[in-house]
Amino acid sequence: MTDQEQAPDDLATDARAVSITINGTCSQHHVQPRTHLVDFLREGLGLKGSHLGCEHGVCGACTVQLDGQVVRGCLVLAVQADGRSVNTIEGLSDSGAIRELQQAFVRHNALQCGFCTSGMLMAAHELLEKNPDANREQVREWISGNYCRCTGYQAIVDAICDVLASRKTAQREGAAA
Amino acid sequence: MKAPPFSYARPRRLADVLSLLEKHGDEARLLAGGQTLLATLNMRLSEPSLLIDMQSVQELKGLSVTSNGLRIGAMVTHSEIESSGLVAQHAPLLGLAAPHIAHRAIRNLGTFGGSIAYGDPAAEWPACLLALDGMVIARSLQGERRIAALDFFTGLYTTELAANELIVACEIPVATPSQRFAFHELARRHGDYAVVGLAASAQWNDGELDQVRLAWIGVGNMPLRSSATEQILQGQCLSDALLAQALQTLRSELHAEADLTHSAAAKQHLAGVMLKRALNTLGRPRQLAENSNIV
Amino acid sequence: MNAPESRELRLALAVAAARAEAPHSPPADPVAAPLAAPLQDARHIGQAIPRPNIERLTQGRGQYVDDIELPRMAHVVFWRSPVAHARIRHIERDFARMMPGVLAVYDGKDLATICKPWVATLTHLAGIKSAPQYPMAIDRACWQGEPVVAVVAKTRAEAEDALQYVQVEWEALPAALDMNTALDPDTPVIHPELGDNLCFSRSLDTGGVDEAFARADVVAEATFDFGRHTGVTLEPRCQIADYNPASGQLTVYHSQQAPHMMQDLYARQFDLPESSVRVICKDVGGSFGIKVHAYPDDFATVAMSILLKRPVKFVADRLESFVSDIHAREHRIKGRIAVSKDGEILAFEIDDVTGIGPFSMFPRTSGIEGNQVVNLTGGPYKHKAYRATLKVVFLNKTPTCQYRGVGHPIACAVTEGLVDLAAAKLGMDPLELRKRNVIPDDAYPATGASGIKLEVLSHQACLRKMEALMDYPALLAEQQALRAKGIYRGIGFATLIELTNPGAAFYGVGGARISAQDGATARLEPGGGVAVMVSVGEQGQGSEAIFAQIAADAVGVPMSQVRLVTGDTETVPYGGGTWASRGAGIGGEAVLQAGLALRANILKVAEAILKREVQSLALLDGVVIDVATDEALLPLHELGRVAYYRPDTLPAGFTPELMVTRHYAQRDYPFIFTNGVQASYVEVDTETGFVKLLKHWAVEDCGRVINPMLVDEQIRGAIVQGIGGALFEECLYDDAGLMKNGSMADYLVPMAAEMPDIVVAHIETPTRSSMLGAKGAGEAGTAGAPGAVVNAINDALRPLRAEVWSQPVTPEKILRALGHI
Amino acid sequence: MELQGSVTIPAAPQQVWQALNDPEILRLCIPGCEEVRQISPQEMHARVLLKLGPVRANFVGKVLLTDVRPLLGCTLNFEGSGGSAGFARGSSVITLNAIAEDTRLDYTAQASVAGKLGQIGGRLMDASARQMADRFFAAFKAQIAGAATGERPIAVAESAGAEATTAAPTHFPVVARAASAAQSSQGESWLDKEKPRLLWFVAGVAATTIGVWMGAHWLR
Repeated sequence: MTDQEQAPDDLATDARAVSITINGTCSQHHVQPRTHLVDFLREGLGLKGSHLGCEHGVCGACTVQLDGQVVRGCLVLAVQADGRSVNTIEGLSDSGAIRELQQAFVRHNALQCGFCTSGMLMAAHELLEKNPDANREQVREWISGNYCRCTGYQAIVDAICDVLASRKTAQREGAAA
Repeated sequence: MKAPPFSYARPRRLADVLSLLEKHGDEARLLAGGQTLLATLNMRLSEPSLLIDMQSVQELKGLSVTSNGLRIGAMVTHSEIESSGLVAQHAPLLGLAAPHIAHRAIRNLGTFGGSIAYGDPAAEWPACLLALDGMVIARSLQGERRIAALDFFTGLYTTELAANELIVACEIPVATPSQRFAFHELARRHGDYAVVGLAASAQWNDGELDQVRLAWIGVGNMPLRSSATEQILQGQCLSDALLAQALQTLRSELHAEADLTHSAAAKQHLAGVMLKRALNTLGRPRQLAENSNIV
Repeated sequence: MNAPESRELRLALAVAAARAEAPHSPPADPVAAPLAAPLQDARHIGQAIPRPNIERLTQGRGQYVDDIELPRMAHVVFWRSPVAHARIRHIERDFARMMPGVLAVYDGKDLATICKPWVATLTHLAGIKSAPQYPMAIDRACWQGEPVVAVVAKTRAEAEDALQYVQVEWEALPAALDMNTALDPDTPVIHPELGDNLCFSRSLDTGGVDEAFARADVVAEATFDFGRHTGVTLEPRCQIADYNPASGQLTVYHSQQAPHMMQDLYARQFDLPESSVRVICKDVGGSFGIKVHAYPDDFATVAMSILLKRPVKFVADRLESFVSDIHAREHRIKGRIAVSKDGEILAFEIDDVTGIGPFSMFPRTSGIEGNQVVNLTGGPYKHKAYRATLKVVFLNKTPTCQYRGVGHPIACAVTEGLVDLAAAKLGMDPLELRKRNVIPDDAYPATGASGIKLEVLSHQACLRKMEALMDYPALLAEQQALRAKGIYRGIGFATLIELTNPGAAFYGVGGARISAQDGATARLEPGGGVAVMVSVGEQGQGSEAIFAQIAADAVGVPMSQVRLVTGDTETVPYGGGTWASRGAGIGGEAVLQAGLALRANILKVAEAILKREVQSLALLDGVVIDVATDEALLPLHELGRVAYYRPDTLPAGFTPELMVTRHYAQRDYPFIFTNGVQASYVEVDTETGFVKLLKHWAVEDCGRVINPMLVDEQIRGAIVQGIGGALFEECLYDDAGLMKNGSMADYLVPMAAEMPDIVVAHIETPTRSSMLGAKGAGEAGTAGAPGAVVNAINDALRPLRAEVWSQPVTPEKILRALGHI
Repeated sequence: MELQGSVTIPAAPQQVWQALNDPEILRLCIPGCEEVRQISPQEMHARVLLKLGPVRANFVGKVLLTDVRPLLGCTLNFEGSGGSAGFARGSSVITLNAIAEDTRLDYTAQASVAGKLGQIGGRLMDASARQMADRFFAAFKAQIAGAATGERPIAVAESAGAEATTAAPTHFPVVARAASAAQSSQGESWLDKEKPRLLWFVAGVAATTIGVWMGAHWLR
């Protein structure tokens, strides 16, 4: 991490060095303190998979992982991520971490315009990890911080429940074997 | 919607945070979880010169049990509280309330201390702190002071906290076996701010209610208790007559403010419903009360 | 229309018809009727096939407008009127111009030098009027949110920094804000030159209405209120205008539903040759009608690109979306129904007032929604007497225009609310009353009381299916049992009709240059693949997927061999685009015809190569086969190789034509109506006024179902938007005409937790106006859901003698109806 | 936003009336008020730093008095602007009644809030306006009590901030807002028809109402 401990005496607002691990690769960047994480990802790094739907923390389209947990990318500054790790939809796609979910989303037609999908997948991914026993109602509650204006949410819920169920089956079979 | 320019510092030591706060005064803003502040900045409703990020200050983190009770560091996130075994054991009311706070991505960053410091009348934690008779521990370069929750909230987004002061932690007396809790909240959509909510705790002594604390969410312009109603219930066993009396008292002591879609009258009415439901949890034998804390 | 030409297609369509009454919900269900064995892998139409092109969207690798960066691209932000009506006295731009990164600061007069004003009227809406509108306000701003000043800078943040230093001196003017008093003499007239605030009015009277009400045994009436909505596309409105002064070429990357319409408008307003304007729509992050209009800031952005000679990007931020995206649906309707004691509906009568913005919206006008309410009210039923009056009035609020459903949710909720009120008065089961009064399935073609032409509908079949699907008797029994325990549940129905597949009757006849026809080009690639260029684009509903299904069947190739190209005026045939539930029905038919023509041409080439009679050949799964033996004769990649690289081997005088274009316009009817019925099951907490949605059902007849999985979730999405209006969504204004809830936090759109599971089933009555037989499906969900939900709430409240006919139905309104407050 | 209330002030109507007409007393009583400035006999401005939760915004308020009935009451028309944050306007009717030794002051106020704050502040508009009024009157009572014991507030410093509207761009944040706040309502607007008289508590109510915060459950 780059040293952000002291505010410069002149309260400089210009870009400063940060060191962030993005999708597994740590590198140095220069970023203005005021730039939020998703603007940095989109404009600074060309990672356009995280979307901006409201920029006031409500819609969930900008959801990314910070230190392994989902956060609203528009409510985190890039400088806050200095010394920490960020995963985006591009990273989780390439690593295969969310492949099952992605396939289930396609299979169930759980996306239409796709603008919410990155955030929705990030949220669903954390659900699989934190509450593998989630029932349908809990799935609905969990994703209720992510707006989808196209689907009736049902296909999304179906897709997530499908992955939850297949993981449980796999687990049972693994245990049995 | 891009934030105005500002500077940024991330001290490691609490003393440095306080020095910066002292030095820059109103031009500086403390950044805890940032889930309120950053939205405000994006909308340019605030243009500070400096953000002081407290994420690296260890003294502000962590949950622990001390002789004063459950200590919740100011930077403890909503998610940490939600999943904490200590909280479940010693302050179960917080566990009931946590799922009502916004959504997971917000809970992962939003902090207990931040929520208390704003004192939003529709937020869950300030009311819980009131219902649990908690204590706010505030620090400035001049030293530390302890402020009872009851004295802490003074108005709409105003608290006892001085400009050069920050919240270090909150302390909550640990739950006793005879203590009961109820949390009821009405929101139009899951995770939305409350239309009306009630965080309540009481001692149950073979049917008699003791130390009843009723803390209201989304009713007035700050988190507040209804002490006259609490008094009515003190030492009583729940009955229809008592409930009627409590509701009447509540009506006269609680003055609701309208919001966008609910009139003051509607909120007043809904507060009565919440009270009724909470008392069903607090005042009835356990097995009858069990499933009643879900609205 | 002609009968299907090919053996394969005939089979496919026959199979689809055989499945007609089978529900395909949940979508994972196997198709009920078996397919003919040898063709099983080849048939796509009617199958629940995942969209082939969406994996990239699950990986964050789509391309929305805001993802595009062009060299020297600048960013524009707008200073918008903070009040409902203001005289602009002075604009001080100098300070803003001095800010870092700023390229220009423009006002309305600057842009008016190169962009002509417009007046949005249609000649078939008799008497509709509006005032000239400019890209940005000149001298006077007429609604909170109207653009007044534009700041262009190198980055968005710099533009916003500079915006703080734009100083506008303005004086608030009295405003017209209440639709109920907009025509009163003491209400200010927004455009004095128009004489009054009346944009459009209409009255319709079949005659016999007074007599019908006089002889009715039961008359029920109510006043229905509908809140103002907006669409809240998750991706905000956005565009990049890129004017190249050297070539005179304007390229606009636009999140839009009708690229050719925008091409025409840009050409005309800026006096550019049509051929110099290219509109490109890549991924569109939701549209719902919000992105089918030509907004002032669209023209402003183009104007600034022309003036600055560089690309300019505009992306609305969410706060400005709420006051600058079109609004819709602000209506108050007094309605009544006349019914005989044996349950015959004799007449409907409505009086509708609706408040629009200060201008009729360009180019579709703000008169259509009210017009549709008049056309559609009472639509499912066979009564003959109907009277309606409509007043569309100007207000100093955000302009309104066509948003998903366009009048249908209003007409349906009024009609179905009145039917339920009548049923209650009669003591008749509401489903039974509907069964007795819908136009019978054997009575088509028919003409509705309002004069609408109905080709073929299936109300009776839909009602029958609904009754079974929801197990109505069991639900009634449960409802009764729970009432005894103080639990108030309600069941609500809404039968509906929806106009889809419009012909030129919608806009063209009124003089709007909005294409009613669409085109498709199908091209065989040398490698055996098929490229299909279609004028109907993709907004997420799955157009490209169903076009690929249709093309695969029409040509006779695997779907994996079909590639779709849409959303670029330079490369696709001319056409209308995506609106009015026309994509599948009109675009799909064009694709079908183009595919069949390409198949015929392919077989001609095969005939030449194989030296066999064309009648003995068929194309199946990408291979030319012998019809008699099914023997594989020639794979398409080989045919392509010969046709493109070795034409020397083909007979003299024969030229392969492996790219064909076909167009389709629906000309048999003004619209092809669809129908359906929805049912809602709710529980009302009578202490709190909160409503829990327990379940929702939809039986829908959109003709040929091309992909049940896609159509089912599209219907669910539409239902959820309809529920939004019924329970949550409303643009709230204060007395000064300022929006009070213009943020995502306070404008409540439906979220997953509150939405019910929705069961969708179909009746398939293909339209005979096309070979494909598909009708529209995108809006019916929104049309029926509010009526069903509100009826269910009122059914729950009926034992308590309370009723609520004002949408959104909030806890406050229910508590008042119950007398708690 | 609509607000009404009643407050009993331990002083005679004449004293209350005078205090209400004393800009310096008003400056001291309006929460967050930093400056009161007489621009011309026709125009009085006040600058208020609004601090509410996370919001910090500079507001400039302007108040004009109409329907003046000395010692009895008046109508106030007010506007306040916080630049890009928001803008508010409204009116208020004040009535004074002698009750034994005291004065009962009844007020009603109506205001609408434009701009971002209005768009997002709806949830707590009423609550914040009420709080603002309460604080004003608490301070006002204290001032009157102080005046009774002879502690006069200091006179307004005319010079402070007078250069603001023509300041160089480097000073902008405050300046631009002050200037744009002065914006509307010269010429034939309703304000002109009446003679402006004083700045008044409603400037405070306005500025805050304006400033009122904010739908923010998202804001945790």
